[in-house]
Formats: sequence, C-alpha cells, structure tokens
Amino acid sequence: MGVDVFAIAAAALMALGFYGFVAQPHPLRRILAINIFGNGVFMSMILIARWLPDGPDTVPHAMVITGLVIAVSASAFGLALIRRQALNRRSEPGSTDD
Amino acid sequence: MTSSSGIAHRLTWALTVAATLMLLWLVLTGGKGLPYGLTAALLAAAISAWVAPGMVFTPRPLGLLRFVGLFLYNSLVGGADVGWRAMHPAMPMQPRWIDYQLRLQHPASRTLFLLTVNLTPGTLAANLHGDTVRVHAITADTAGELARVEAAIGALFVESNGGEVS
Amino acid sequence: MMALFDVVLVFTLVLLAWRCVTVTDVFRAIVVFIVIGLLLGLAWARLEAPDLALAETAIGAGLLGVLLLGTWRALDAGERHACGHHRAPVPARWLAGIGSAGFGLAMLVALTSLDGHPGGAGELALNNLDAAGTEQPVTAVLLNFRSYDTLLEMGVVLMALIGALLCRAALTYQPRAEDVTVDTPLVPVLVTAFAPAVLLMGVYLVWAGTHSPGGAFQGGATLAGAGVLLVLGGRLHGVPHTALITRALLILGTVVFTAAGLLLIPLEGAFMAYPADFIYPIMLVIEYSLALSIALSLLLLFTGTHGLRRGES
Amino acid sequence: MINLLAGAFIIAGLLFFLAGTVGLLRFPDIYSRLHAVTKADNAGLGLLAVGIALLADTWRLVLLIALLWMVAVIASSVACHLVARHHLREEDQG
Amino acid sequence: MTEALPALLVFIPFLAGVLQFVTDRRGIPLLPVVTTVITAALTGWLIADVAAHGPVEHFLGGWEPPLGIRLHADGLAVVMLLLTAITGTMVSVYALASHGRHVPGASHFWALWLLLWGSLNALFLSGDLFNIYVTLEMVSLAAIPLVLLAGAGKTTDATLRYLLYALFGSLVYLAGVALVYGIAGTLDLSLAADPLADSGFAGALAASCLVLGIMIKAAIVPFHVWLPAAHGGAPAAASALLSALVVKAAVYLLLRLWTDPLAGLASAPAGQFLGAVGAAAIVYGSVRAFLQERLKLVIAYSTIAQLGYMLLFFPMAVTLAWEGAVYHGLAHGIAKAALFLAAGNVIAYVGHDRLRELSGLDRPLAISLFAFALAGVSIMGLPPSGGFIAKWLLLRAAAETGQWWWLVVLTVGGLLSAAYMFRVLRFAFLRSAGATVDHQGPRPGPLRVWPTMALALLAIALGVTAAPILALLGGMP
Repeated sequence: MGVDVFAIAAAALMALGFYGFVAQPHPLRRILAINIFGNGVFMSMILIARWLPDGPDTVPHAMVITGLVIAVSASAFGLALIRRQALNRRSEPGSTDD
Repeated sequence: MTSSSGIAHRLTWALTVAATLMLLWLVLTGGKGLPYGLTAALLAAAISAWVAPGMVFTPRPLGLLRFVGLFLYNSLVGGADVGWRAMHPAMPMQPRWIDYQLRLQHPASRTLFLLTVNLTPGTLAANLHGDTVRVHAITADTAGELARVEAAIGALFVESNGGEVS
Repeated sequence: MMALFDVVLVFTLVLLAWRCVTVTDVFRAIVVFIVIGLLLGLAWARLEAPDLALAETAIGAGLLGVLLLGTWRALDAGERHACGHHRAPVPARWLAGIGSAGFGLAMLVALTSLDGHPGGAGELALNNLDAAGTEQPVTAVLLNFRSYDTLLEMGVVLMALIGALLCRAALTYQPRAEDVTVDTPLVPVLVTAFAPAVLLMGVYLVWAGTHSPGGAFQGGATLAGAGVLLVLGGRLHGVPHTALITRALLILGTVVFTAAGLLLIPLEGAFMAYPADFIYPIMLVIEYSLALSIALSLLLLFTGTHGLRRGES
Repeated sequence: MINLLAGAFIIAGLLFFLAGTVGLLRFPDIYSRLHAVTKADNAGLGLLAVGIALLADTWRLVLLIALLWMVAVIASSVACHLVARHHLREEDQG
Repeated sequence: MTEALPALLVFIPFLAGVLQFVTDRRGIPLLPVVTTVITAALTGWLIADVAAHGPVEHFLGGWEPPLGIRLHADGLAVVMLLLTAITGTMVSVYALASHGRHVPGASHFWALWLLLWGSLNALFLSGDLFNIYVTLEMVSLAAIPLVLLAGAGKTTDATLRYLLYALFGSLVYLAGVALVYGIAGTLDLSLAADPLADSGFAGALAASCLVLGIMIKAAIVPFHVWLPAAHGGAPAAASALLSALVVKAAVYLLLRLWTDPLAGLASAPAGQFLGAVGAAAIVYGSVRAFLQERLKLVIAYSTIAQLGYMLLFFPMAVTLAWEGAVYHGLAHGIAKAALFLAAGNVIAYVGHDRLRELSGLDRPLAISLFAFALAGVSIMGLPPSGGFIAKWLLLRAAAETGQWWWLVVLTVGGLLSAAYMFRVLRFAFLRSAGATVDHQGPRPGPLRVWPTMALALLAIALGVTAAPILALLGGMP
C-alpha cells in the first residue's frame, strides 16, 4: 500500500498545529493551532475508518463528531476567556495578573 | 415601530413562510416525513414571525418575468464580459467609481438591487449611504445598466406602502 | 481525475494550515482557518464521511468561525497586534519546528503502516444495526452502541457553557459608529428571509439522521446557526438573565437521555439498554431533545449569555 | 443527445471558472478581482447547474439544483458587497 | 442492584449538577448536600461489594466490548473512588461555609463540583479508551471554571492557560486513541492489550501520544507551567479539589494504561525515563515550593513535586511500587486537600496569604494550623502517616529491584519537602511572639475548621489503615 495523500494532510495538520501551539503563544493563536491539530487527529480517524474492507467504519466517525463538538465547545469557552482578558485590560490598563 | 409590525402583518408573514418552507421540505424529501416537515415549518414560521417578521411582497407576474429574464441575461453577459477581459492580453478596463442616486425605497427592493448590481456586467455595489450607491465600474456604459436594473425591480413589486421619494 | 483533485486539495490544505500558524495578521489567520474548515468538509465528503463533512462545515468552520471573528472584533488594535507579534523566542521556534516535523513524519509512517483488522468494533456495529433502532450507522453508534459517550459529551458542552457564562464577557452586536448598518439593508433583509429556511434545514438534518447523513449534532448546529443569523441581524439579543423555558430546553437532552437510561435499569439490567419493542420511539425522542439542547447550548456559547431576548427592530 | 448537451454546458461552466480564476490572478486591484470572481463564478456555476440538471432524472433534483444555485449566487453577491464595503471603509480611514 | 452501582455513581452527581445549574437556587444548597450523602453512601456500598466479591463490571446499553463501553470497578478504581468520596464529602462540608448562600457564584460552584464528582467517578470506572478521552475532558471542563470563581478577572490568565494546555493535552491523547483503534480495532482497555503488544512502530507512537497527552493534563514537569497560578488562584475549596483529585485523575490514568493496554509495550527504558521525569518533578517542584512567598503557591508547587513520586512506579514496576504509588496518591490527595482548606481558613481570616506577613496565627487559627502541621507530616513522609507508608513501600520497591538511585531521590525529596513545610510553619507559628496580624475577616467557623481537621487526621490515620486498603487494591495487574 502506498502513501495516502490524505495521510500526508493528517500528519501535516498535526505537525503544524503542534508547531503553532509552541511558536505563537498568544491565546487566540493557540486556539487556532489546537483546532488545526484536532482537525489532523480527526482526519486520521477518518482514514482509519476507511481501512475496513466493507464500507466505512462508523465507530471512528462517531468519535470524530463527539471530539469535534467537545473541541468547539472548549474553544468557545477559551474565546470567552480571551474576551474577558480584553475587558480586564481595558478596565485597568497596564496591569495584568500574569 | 410602524403599523407594519401589527398582528395581521405577522400572521401574513407566518403563513407565507410556512407555505414556502413546506414546499422546501417537499423538494428536500420528496414527500417523506410530512408530519415532521409540517411541524418544523409551522414552528420556524412562528419563531420567524415572532422574532423577525418581514414584509410579504406580491410580485407582478409580468414584472417577475422581466426581472428574471434580465437577471439571467445579465449574469451570463456579466460572466462572459469579465472573462473576456481577464483572458484578453491587454486586459481592457476602465476602473472608476460612480455615485448612483437610488429611487427605490423599501429595504427589500434595495437589497435586491444591490445583489443584482453585483452580477450585472461591469458593476459592483460597494456601499449604500443614504440614497447614494457607490458603484465600482470597469465598463463604459454603466449608468444605463443600473437604471435598467432599477426599473425592472421597480416594476417587480406592487408598492403598497413607502411612497416614492423624488 | 479524482486523484489529482485529492492532491490539489491536500496541497491547499497544508499550505493554508502553514499560513494559519505563521501569518502575523490574526484576522488573516482566522479567515484562513475558516477556509481550512470548509476544505476539510470537502475532503471528508471525499473520504466517504458525509456526516462528518456536514458536522465540520456547520460546527468547525461555521460556528467556530463566527465565534473567532466575534472575538477578534472584541479586541482592540494593540491586542490584535500582539496576537501576531507575541512569538516564542527563535531557539524555541526552531526546536518546535524540528520536533513537530519529526512528530508529523512519525504520524505519517504510523498511519501508513496500519491495515485492516477483522472482528473489530466497526464490523460489529454494522452487523448489529438491526437492533439499534436506526438505519444510519453513525447515529446508531452515537445514540445506541456508544450512547454513554454522547451523553457525557452533553455534560462537556454544558460545563463549557457554565465556564463561558462565568467569564461575563458576552459577545455584543450593537452596531459600532463606523458600520452604520441602517444604510445597508442587506443584513437584516437577508436574515429575515434566510433564518426560517435555515431553521427548516436544521430540522431536516435531524429527521434525516435516522437514515441518511445528518443527525442530532449536525441538525442542532444548523438550528444554532439560524439563531446566530438572528443575533447578527440584530433580531435576537443575549441577556444576562434566563427564562425558565431557556433552562428547560438547555438540559432537556441530557435529562431525557439520563432518565431513559436510569429508569430502564430495573427492566433491562444495564444503563441505557432499551427494550427492543420501543427502541425506535425512544431513539426518536432522544434524538430530537438532544438536537434542541445542542442548538440552544451552542447558541448561548456563541452569545456568552444566560438567555436571549427578542431584538427591538 | 442530452448527454452531449449536458457535457457542453458543464465544459462551458468550467471555462467560466477558469476565466474567473485568471481574472483573480491578473487583475490589478481588489475591486476588479471581486468583479472577476463574483461574475464569472456565478455564470460558471449556473451553466454547471444547467448541465447537471439535464442529467437529473427527477423534477425534485432539478428544483434542488436550482435552489442551490440561487443560494450560492446570493451568498457570493453578499460576500462581494461586504468585502468591497470593508475595503472602501478602510481606505476612507486611511 | 450492585451491578447498577457504577452507573449510579456517575449519574447521580452528574444529574444533580445539571439540575443545580438550571435551578440556580440561592438558598441552602439542599440538592448538593443530599447528593453528597447519597454519592458517598453508594461509594461505600460499591467498595464493600468489591472488597467482598471482587471487581464489578457493567456493560452500558447491554453491548459488550469491543462494540460497547464497559464500566469496570476493580481495586485501583475503588481506591480512587474512595479518595474522591472522602475528599469530596469534606470539601462539601467546608463549602457549606465558604460557598454558602451569600457568596457570589455559589450556585455555579455547587453545579460544577457535582459535575466534577460525576466526571471523576466516570473516569475512574471507565474501561474504554475513547470514553476516557471524554471523561478527561469532562474533568477538565468542570475543574477549569472552578478556578474562575476566585472573582472578577483575578484568575482569567491562569484559567485560560490551564484550558489551553488541557485542551491540547487531550487532543494529543486523542491522536493516540486514533492510532490504537487503527491497530486493534477496539477501544476496550483490556482487549486492546494483545494487538498493541506486537504492533511495532505504530504502537510505540500510539503509546507515546497517550502518555504525552496525560502528562500535559497531569502537569508533569515540564508541562507544569499552567498549574501553580491556577491551583494557587482558585478559591480554597476548588484548589483542594483540583490538587487532590483532578491532576491525580490524570496520573491514575497513567498507572491504568501502563498496566493494562500498554502492558505489552512498556519497556524498561521507557519506565526509567518516566522515573527520571518524576525525579525531576520532585526536585524542581520542591525547590520552587521553598522559594514561594505565598502560602497557596507553596502548596501548589508541592503538588507538582508530590505527583513525581507516583511516577517512580514505572521504572520499578513491581507490586510494592504499585502499592506505594497508589497509596501515595491516596495519602497525598487527602493531605493536600487539608493543606488547601487550612490555607483557605488563613486567607478568610487574614485576607491574604503572603507568608512574611503571617504571624501570631497560632491562637486564633489554632485548629487550622494544627491540621496544616498534621497534613504536613504526611506530605513530608514522616511516621506515622499515610505519606510515610507510601514512601516506605516505594523505598522497599527500590531496594527489591536493586535500583538504589531511587532511594536517593526519595530521601532528597523527603528532605526538601520537610524544608518547605517547616518554612511555612516557622512563619505561622514561631514568630507568634510578636504582634498579631490585623485580621480582616471573622474567625473561620466550625464548618470550615473541622473538615480541615478531619482530613488532616485521616492523612495521619492512613498510616495505620494500610492493610485493608492495600488488600482492596490488590496486586499489580
């Protein structure tokens, strides 16, 4: 079996997500990077689902839907936190609790 | 708040939406799951009439025909025109800005105008401020095209309220 | 032909992902991220996963996309600048580059080395479809074979919502001075025309979930999308207090799901096992209530508020 | 015969897409590029839709395709307008 | 009935948390109190049953693995349930005072805590790799908002960092789950073990992803950066839960995976590597704890150090080490909860927790400080305490396997923890001859004092109850 092009995409998305998480530490960029990584993971699950001989395996498909909803919900919470940070900075300029 | 947000207005909107959505359901499913479709259509219509009621327009049949014809013709010619310019080695273009005075008043007709202008040969509506539409043009005869579109839309609707402003 | 399409698609995806993590302008990064989501939907449709294509487009690209853009709007110029220029030091970036390249290569090798495995969960799922109360295998896994995961996932969504509410930083869509929406009737008119249709599409997707691509999550996300449209068009506003109906809808799915599971323990001997005669109606009730709760949870996660109120216009 | 006609429509549609992409790459500024993308893709999609509709075997499918084309056209027009407006504002602000 | 117990243990607190969020009652937290009592009682029942009849299994939906999900209450799981029930009950009592009716966000605290309890029980009972991903995410998303409850904007940065690391960690874990499914075609912990054992490179990568993801979630050095600010900034009751249970849950998972699905892949070098990471965590965490100026940060860094001891199981991997690591988790959890609750009492009374400005607290806060000292005894590993037993077991394991270098690590770790504990006590007790602090709050009431003391006494009592608990735990799988 040769290299599946989509396997390249899955691996690249994970690698780039990993890189982005470390290289761009701003929270908003990290949320983007995390979701790119997650998309790579989901892509590899879909690829794994394809290797069942008769028809796609729906167990990984279900896992992807669950994972997607969890990742998006957690990201939404993270974005709310980022907006909260912006509010904090605006209310008391020059002070952060970092 | 104008009288247009009254009960009768909302009811008309709800019924129209429900009927349209039922048709949409039929197209989507081919007639299966009708109870679900009916419930969904009624619920969606109720929510829509409660939260965001719109105006129901009755298009004039002839006006509709004229508008659809113009729309399809413009789409095709617009595509061909811009495609020809793109493929032409010299890229013949006269990019410039035009301010067009709009006479249509109702938001829905204005929306339709903006959408159509974007697909008309050589024109692109970039902003609407008051009655002035800022149009980006790349062809020579633009004002005529815009007037033709406006006339077609004006002929499309029976203007029941919102009198003409000169 | 399709192979060429796949290659182009993958190439574009990788290029865009590269842009998304390296570009300095955060607005561009967000737009690129949304495009990646849409292309992923395309890729997953190609990989025989239409359900996931729908879910990715509705949830991953659509909902997360508007959330990202809304958050971007809430930042001021200094913070937007910081998003691109706050970078790890060069050695750390190099190390991360090497590490992630190695990780990616390892993943590629591992993914390529995998092959089929007879008798796995996937085959069993297909073989037991008759007993699942639904014809659609993905729905069967989500709502029956592994329904426990789905129920707990509803808990995750609820907890994320509690977290977002605790932030008390709602997304507001009052028009700013610079974008006077009154002059462009486009947004309100289109919202009025499209929201009902999107609502119907949401119900259609839930309904279709029993036999074709779709399901509670895709449908729920679409319903939430209609709500997002109404919020963007100024027809719905988030408010800090909550009505009883909102709360009831919010937990409807979780409570119905848990109650069905717990009440049937004495009958069936296991949590979430359903009697064969009633399995179809039970699944139906669960699916619709889940869709409603998902829709409302996602919408409130979007607005970041406890409740919703009708807009004035 | 029908197949031939459908093929012609589809090929014509793809040609429009090609022209639109060329315009996107060649045109000098953002507004001209928007012209290219919106108009050429709209016409291309329309021809493509007609081609596919000719091959469809039920009226339902034809209606669905028409519906999809309408939604796509409205979406692209709206997007074009909003992008142009955004840029116009940014230029005004300097 | 007993076979339904695992499901009830998950869903009673879970459902109560959901209802608590929705009803949003501001009165007496009746629902949480009732739920605490019921859940603790059911935990006791399940433990008694497992002790008497061995592990309990529950196939959810009646579907057996590999298709369905299995709940599995074995010795390790019930010991963790025991820890959760003890700490949870005491924290619930404490929170009656600290998150009573007039405290802002009290209703959210109770909702999140009940959801967290259900999530922790779900994690400990789960026998399925993907379900563990979901429960890990539940535990994180119940725990993270708790940090926010410290008040308007104070802990936003810490919470955000915690969330980002947790989310990234769980997705790395999920990548491992995907590979395991690709290799084994099942997600069941036990069924995956055999296919994984001879899976070559893909299996090794899967195991690395699983372990790496968990290490990020467990704040193991060098992924600890999110922990101190989050645990140090949260309200005391929340800090106790986070330090005693939430990070512990991730380390528990490491033990679980290593001995079941990854058993065939676990190699000696990998074990030594994890042990080395643990040693680094012990030294680093202890030194940083010694250098802190704030009481809660000392305790938070101490958590980083103490988690390191549990990693010492991996290089030795014998039954003694197994017992030592699990017992350490139990003892540390109870002692650490006592420490955080005591620190909460100090903050409630003084209004801050800056060490250098604490003095003369021995009279007004006598019981709390005594509890702090008792819990400190267990953290230092002095006899007769639970911490001592755990370290003793680990020392014997090191001697048995001939890996003397872990003896050094254990001894140094003990000395370092003694150093930071005594430093805190010196500030609080020994300078008391001077002026008393001008306190801001009222003296902590009995609801705050006695749970603290009870946990501290339990931490000591664990020194003599080792035999029944280790019997319950059973040998290394």
